[in-house]
Amino acid sequence: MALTKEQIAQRIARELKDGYYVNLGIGIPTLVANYIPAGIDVVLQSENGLLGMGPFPFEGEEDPDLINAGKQTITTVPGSAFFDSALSFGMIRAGKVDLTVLGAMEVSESGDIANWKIPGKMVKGMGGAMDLVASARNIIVAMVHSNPKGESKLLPACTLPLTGVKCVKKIVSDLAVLDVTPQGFRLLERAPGVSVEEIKSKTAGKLTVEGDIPEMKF
Amino acid sequence: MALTKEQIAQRIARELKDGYYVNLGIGIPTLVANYIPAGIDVVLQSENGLLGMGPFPFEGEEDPDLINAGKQTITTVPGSAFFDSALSFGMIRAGKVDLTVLGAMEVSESGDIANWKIPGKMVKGMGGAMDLVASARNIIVAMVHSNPKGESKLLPACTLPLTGVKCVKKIVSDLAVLDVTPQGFRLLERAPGVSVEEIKSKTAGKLTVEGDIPEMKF
Amino acid sequence: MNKVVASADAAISDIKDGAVIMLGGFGLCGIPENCIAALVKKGIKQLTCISNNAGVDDFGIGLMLKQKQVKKMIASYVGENAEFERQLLSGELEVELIPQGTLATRCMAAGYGLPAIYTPAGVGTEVADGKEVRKFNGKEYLLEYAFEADYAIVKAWKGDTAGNLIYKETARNFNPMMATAGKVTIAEVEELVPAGELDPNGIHTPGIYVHRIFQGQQYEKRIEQRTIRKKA
Amino acid sequence: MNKVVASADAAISDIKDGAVIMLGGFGLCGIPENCIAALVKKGIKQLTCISNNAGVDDFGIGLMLKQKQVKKMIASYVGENAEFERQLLSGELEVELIPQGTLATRCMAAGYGLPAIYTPAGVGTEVADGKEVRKFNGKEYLLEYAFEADYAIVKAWKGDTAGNLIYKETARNFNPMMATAGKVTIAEVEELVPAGELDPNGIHTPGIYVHRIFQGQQYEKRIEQRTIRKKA
Repeated sequence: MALTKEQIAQRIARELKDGYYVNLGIGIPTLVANYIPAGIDVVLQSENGLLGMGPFPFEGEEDPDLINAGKQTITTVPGSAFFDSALSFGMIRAGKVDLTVLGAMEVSESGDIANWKIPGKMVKGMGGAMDLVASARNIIVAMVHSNPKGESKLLPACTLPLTGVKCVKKIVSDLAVLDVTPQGFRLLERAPGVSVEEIKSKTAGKLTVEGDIPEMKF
Repeated sequence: MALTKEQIAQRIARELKDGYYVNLGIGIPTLVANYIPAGIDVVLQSENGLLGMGPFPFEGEEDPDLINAGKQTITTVPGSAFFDSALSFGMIRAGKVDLTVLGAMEVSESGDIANWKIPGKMVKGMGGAMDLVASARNIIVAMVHSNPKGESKLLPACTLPLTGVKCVKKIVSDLAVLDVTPQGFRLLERAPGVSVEEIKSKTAGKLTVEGDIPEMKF
Repeated sequence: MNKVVASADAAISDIKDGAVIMLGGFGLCGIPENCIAALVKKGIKQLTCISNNAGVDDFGIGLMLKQKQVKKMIASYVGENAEFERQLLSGELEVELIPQGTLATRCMAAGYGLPAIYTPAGVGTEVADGKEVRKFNGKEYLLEYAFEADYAIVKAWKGDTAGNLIYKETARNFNPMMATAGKVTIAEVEELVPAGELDPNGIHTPGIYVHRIFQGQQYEKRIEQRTIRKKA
Repeated sequence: MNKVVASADAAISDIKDGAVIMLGGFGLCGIPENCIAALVKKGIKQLTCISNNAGVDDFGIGLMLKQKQVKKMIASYVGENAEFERQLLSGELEVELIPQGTLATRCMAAGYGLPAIYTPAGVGTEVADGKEVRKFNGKEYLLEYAFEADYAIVKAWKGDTAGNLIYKETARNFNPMMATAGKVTIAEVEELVPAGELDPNGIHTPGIYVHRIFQGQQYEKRIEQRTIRKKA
């Protein structure tokens, strides 16, 4: 069975390492914060100017001056620091953020990503996505493997306008965990009950499958 | 009679306008702070990271964490702000400092300045001088007109390694006040008892003298 | 050095049709509410607005859009605004989208007197169209120019009569860089104090960058996405 | 995220001969006294030191010069040091002089992930030799590259266990930019507190830039030019 959004987030959370500074994008990536493994100390960066993002506030404790990049009310944890948007993207650009998790509409077998614009639809803008993908040392993409029409979103080349080139390192989709290698996608894990054949059939880009592919456990 | 150092500073102080942010270099320029005219509100910038520099501290009140660019103990005035060296030179480079006063070994008739290096002598470095002269909107140089051998320091072209090119706007020497114009030096005022002839003879660069040249009063 | 003006109206009184204006804030957080209200009241038109976002239909820059005061919007993200979308699709409004970090850094560059910066954001995308690409240490960067504005309008938490500013939490966002990038910088603050009352160590924007300052009459501080968790 | 190390010795324990080290401070103000003492004790050699100044004969980087630990000094001003002058004239010491603002901005560029900057400082002087000159808006600028160091060693007033730093007065100077420019950044502080005790609004260097932190055992804070005025 395909992973739920929560499970995608849960699986990505296993990639976190103690001491990581992490930027979580809007949507599924935000959910990753709910699954940080015990004993792992990570600091969440919000690109609107905060290191040390905490959970949502309790009702009545919302602070309009304290939001995340999704404009949601949040809290801080002890040891947090506020700064301006230039320094925020400065630390991202300088590679100080260890891991960036974000969503995608398409990823290519060479690691290109498209997630900001669909021709013919109202374009809302790239926000900080282009800065993040161009600078992050390590990018994991959270996405669904196919669009509602059943067409693969893991492609030989992106069809949508790009957000960044050759930057995605790993993908956690609803069907699989894949690395992006110089030889294209490489299958690492499959969702419970999802066969290698199904993943192969739903991956349009070049896919390498070597040896036994373990099933994710939740 | 040639002006004293104090008188050079006093004359420069008359160039200050209400609301000016001013950077005063080491030496004679520092003395300008003692002669700020009544009713004129200026803010002194120290390029090591302070806006709102005050006078020297009273004995026993020296604070080792509070110094000026000459490494002298100082104080602050109400409304002061501390910042780092990058922002300090940032505001200088962005033209936010209205007036910079500094010393010079030589100035050329086109406004070049040399004040950091004498070939054959130990070179201590340019400090912030090159940044200041390259960026300041308005530079006044405080200097003596001739060297101890009697040779002019206001030259057709500098002989010493340059600090900056075409940047000096005005000179207050021990003998005269001069503007630097596209046509070279222009005499504006002479020191009490100093004749136009003497200034002419001691100015090696091109000098324009038009009309009556008033004598400075102190 | 007293930079205090009487009101938002006084602060913006000389802004004319066609001006280029920077407005601080991220979403509705840290926006200069009082100046926006004054700009709407004044009714000047053909403005170019540089701001990370364009507000919502009935708040923030959305209020200026509704009055058709904005000719061009320069931003990184412009969702959450139906009137914006209508004007854009009808061709009434021109929009330039810029990566958020590039926008922030271009404003900062102006305040630091740096004429241009090199950033990797947008390399290989349509953002790079027509721009100089240059390789440093094997990585490609785009040349992006410093951003200056006729007026930068920012909102701070506390300010003093000398123009020194302190921002609160994530309401800081774009305000400090924009404050440095205005030919004229206007700051509205929640609390205005006499020079000397703010800690000089804690100033975010030194007064040298601020030309006019006033205490805003009131702040709605609307929340865009009210997210909460349940008490256990 | 606990970044606390036990001592200056522990903080610098892995620095080896030939390392490139940035040291914060302006003159003797805001210098990392405890780390300098530890470097002198450790006796590593052939160091390249990037610091605005080179200390005086018996304090600051002067202590490292006396032990002949420094191969190359990169600074903006190196007066006030007779031993420095002796080593320079004898050819034992290599020196690169950089305009102060350029030095500060090159460190900042590293921390902001900007590979290079354009500055007008030094145009038309020997500092421009061999450098790219480029005109923007009719004014000439030099291309100067970002400055990174193997280790950046900075001194702050207060710090917390997460590595957040606050500097005091003009002891801030080069410390914040250098803190962002180290592959490994070591901070010594006068007062180390648990994470959560510093005001998150008032942090000068966010902890993400700091790898190791400790409270210095003592601070001499020598004054270079004691200037005073008489009480009336």
